Amino acid sequence: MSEDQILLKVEFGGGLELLFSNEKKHALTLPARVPADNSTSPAPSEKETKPLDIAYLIHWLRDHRLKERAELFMENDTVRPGILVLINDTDWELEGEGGYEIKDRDEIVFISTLHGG
Amino acid sequence: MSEDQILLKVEFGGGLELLFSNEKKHALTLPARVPADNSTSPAPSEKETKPLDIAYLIHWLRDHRLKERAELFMENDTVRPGILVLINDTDWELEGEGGYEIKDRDEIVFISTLHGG
Amino acid sequence: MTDASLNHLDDYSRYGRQMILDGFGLPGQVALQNASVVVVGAGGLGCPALQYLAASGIGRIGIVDHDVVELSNLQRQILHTEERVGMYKAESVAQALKALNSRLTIDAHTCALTSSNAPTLIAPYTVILDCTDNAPTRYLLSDTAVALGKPLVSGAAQKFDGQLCVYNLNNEGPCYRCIFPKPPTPENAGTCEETGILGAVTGVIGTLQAVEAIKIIAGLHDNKPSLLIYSALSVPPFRSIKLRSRRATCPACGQEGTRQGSIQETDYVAFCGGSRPDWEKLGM
Amino acid sequence: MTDASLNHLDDYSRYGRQMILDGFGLPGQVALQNASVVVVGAGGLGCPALQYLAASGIGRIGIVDHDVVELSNLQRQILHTEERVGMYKAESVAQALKALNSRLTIDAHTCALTSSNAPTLIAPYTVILDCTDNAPTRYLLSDTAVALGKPLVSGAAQKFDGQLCVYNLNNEGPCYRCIFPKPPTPENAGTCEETGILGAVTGVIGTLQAVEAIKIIAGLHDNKPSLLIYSALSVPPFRSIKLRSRRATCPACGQEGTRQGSIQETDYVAFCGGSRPDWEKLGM
Ligand SMILES: [Zn+2]
Ligand SMILES: [Zn+2]
Repeated sequence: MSEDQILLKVEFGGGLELLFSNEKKHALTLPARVPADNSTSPAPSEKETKPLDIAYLIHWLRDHRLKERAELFMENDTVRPGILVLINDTDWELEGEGGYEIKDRDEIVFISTLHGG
Repeated sequence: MSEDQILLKVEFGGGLELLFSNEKKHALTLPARVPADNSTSPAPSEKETKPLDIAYLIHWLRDHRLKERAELFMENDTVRPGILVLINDTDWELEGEGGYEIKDRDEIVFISTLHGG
Repeated sequence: MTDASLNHLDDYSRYGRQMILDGFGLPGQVALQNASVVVVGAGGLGCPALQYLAASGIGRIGIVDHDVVELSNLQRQILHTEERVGMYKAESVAQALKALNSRLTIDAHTCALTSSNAPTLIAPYTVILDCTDNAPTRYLLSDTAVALGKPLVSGAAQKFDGQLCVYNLNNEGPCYRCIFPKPPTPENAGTCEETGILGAVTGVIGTLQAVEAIKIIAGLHDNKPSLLIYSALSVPPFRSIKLRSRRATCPACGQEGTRQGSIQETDYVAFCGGSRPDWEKLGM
Repeated sequence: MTDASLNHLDDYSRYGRQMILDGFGLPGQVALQNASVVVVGAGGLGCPALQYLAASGIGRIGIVDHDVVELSNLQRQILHTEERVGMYKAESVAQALKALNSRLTIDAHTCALTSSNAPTLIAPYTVILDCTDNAPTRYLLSDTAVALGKPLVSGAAQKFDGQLCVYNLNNEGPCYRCIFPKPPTPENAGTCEETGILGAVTGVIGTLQAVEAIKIIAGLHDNKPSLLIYSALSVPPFRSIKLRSRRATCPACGQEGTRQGSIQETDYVAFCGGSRPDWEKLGM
């Protein structure tokens, strides 16, 4: 893996996978530095950048992996209510939420809370 | 951790913990090179050595952690029948069994097969 | 009869298999005997949970469910029978539990849980099990658990997936609102009817809910907040998640001064047919 | 009636909740209807497994258990009742399952599984569930599964711990002897009676056995050999282990030429009261 790329695993659960081609597990390679404004189209070189973080990942997944109904995944620039983000099996709130800087081989899980019984 | 020491986690399950002070989880620090004959008393420096492996660990656990009835843990220089050894959540047979060389932060689990129902 | 003994001589042999367990023993069994659990929902999760709670020797069990048994329930709601189709689920389940353990005290409530009756219905019990099938009741139960200071063992299941979490554990752990501050819109909260469910998946989660309740009552719980995720078709099928502590700003369990916002009436009023309980007026 | 439909019209609504599942559908339900499962042991593991198998719509279930219901069983063997204490477990369970699903065909065998009757008792079924409580029968069942070419869904539980594994999956996966080549001495193989068991722990494992059987029958299993370890008091409570493939040298499932040694008569003869089945003579 080159130094300016980060390899990560993304997993969807609780029904969210339906929005992502019905695939639960995704292996991704993303740049280590990304546009600070979370825009995911090829960045002009003068744009301000930041390290790859969860906030960017959320935008990237919406723009490049989501197959339908973006409102079921995102709301107000973050994941919609009822979705829990897990960073290496830990609640993202303990890791800095959207600002968590993704490290090589991190495993990020998005699960939707279930209500059925 | 110094280079000649290896830090590992050992866990016992399925009732085996009863032989080890009823503690399921043990954090150990062992030398990276150990006597080739699996003797665990302080080694005279002229002894032949090998990298720390599972075979040595089994002997070391018997000599230094086992509290009672060694025959319930070892038989014929290895674990007794009915005990499964897991190296980082993989059956030890896939990893070379007793000859597997332990790496820093490996997690080794010894579980006894259960028969109850 | 003191607190330190079982009420009936043959209980010692009946529960002997668990009384010889390390760390459980007679004190664990006496704790179960003196404990009470309320299970909200006598469906896919409630049936297995109730059955193992009743078998374990818990003294008193409350059941809250206003539905009646339908044929399509029997694929997973294993305490009901074909003969009892049409009967209130709470009563059908009470009948099954009585046959398994005649000494169990059972309170069968055939009313819906609403924001007006929740406090009084739930107050008499030590531990609450959330075995419901909809988001509004989940928020109502969590708010009730916080207000009454009781642990809430929450299970959920859909399709091949399940989730298990204990909220408000020891009055220190996070509540449902700490983890999911904002309820999803009704469109995003499917029920079994719409989304399908493999019956045995509810069995796995419901049985695990019984395990958690028994651990809490017997003092065997480690009190660390975690979420268990189950996916019957995934490898590995189970994943344990370390959860945040309470949010100081949580409108339900946050402390006065740091708490932000209020529990919105609309969270469950539209579904549950009542307004938010007036906890102060009820003296809680 | 063709293979591609359900036998009764109301089965479509009865099993609708699982038939709308992705990857399950009508073909999955028809596969269950046409499948048969034999559950050996109607105790702590057998009860929950049987109950979810029966609820799911499996066509035929065999039960093998020669014990009678005792009061001390009711702490975990949740298909029996106080009234049925003294009845054969296989018959008590049959009664419970019939009430849940009257269309189920049930074969209740009240004899012990021995090396002489195992091949004929087990042969008629698609999937075998090992819900027994002793090592010799576990070896006998594994050898029988290999000889008959059937998957063996094996559960075990003791104290707060449980284990789950599918052996001989697809006639490619390892058998019990591949993992545990040599039986433990009888002294090292405790039973529930001696070591204690938390009832709901058998419930978790038994229900997971039903899930595995249903996955195999509906074609949803990934066919990779793994062992699930459960420990109710540990964090995390579940651990999945990647298992070896078949041992070429396994005396039970190894291929002719590489196979080493033979299944020792003494493995189960002393306990099961019979000698090793003569597979060749039986034409298997
Ligand atoms: Zn809260
Ligand atoms: Zn084999």
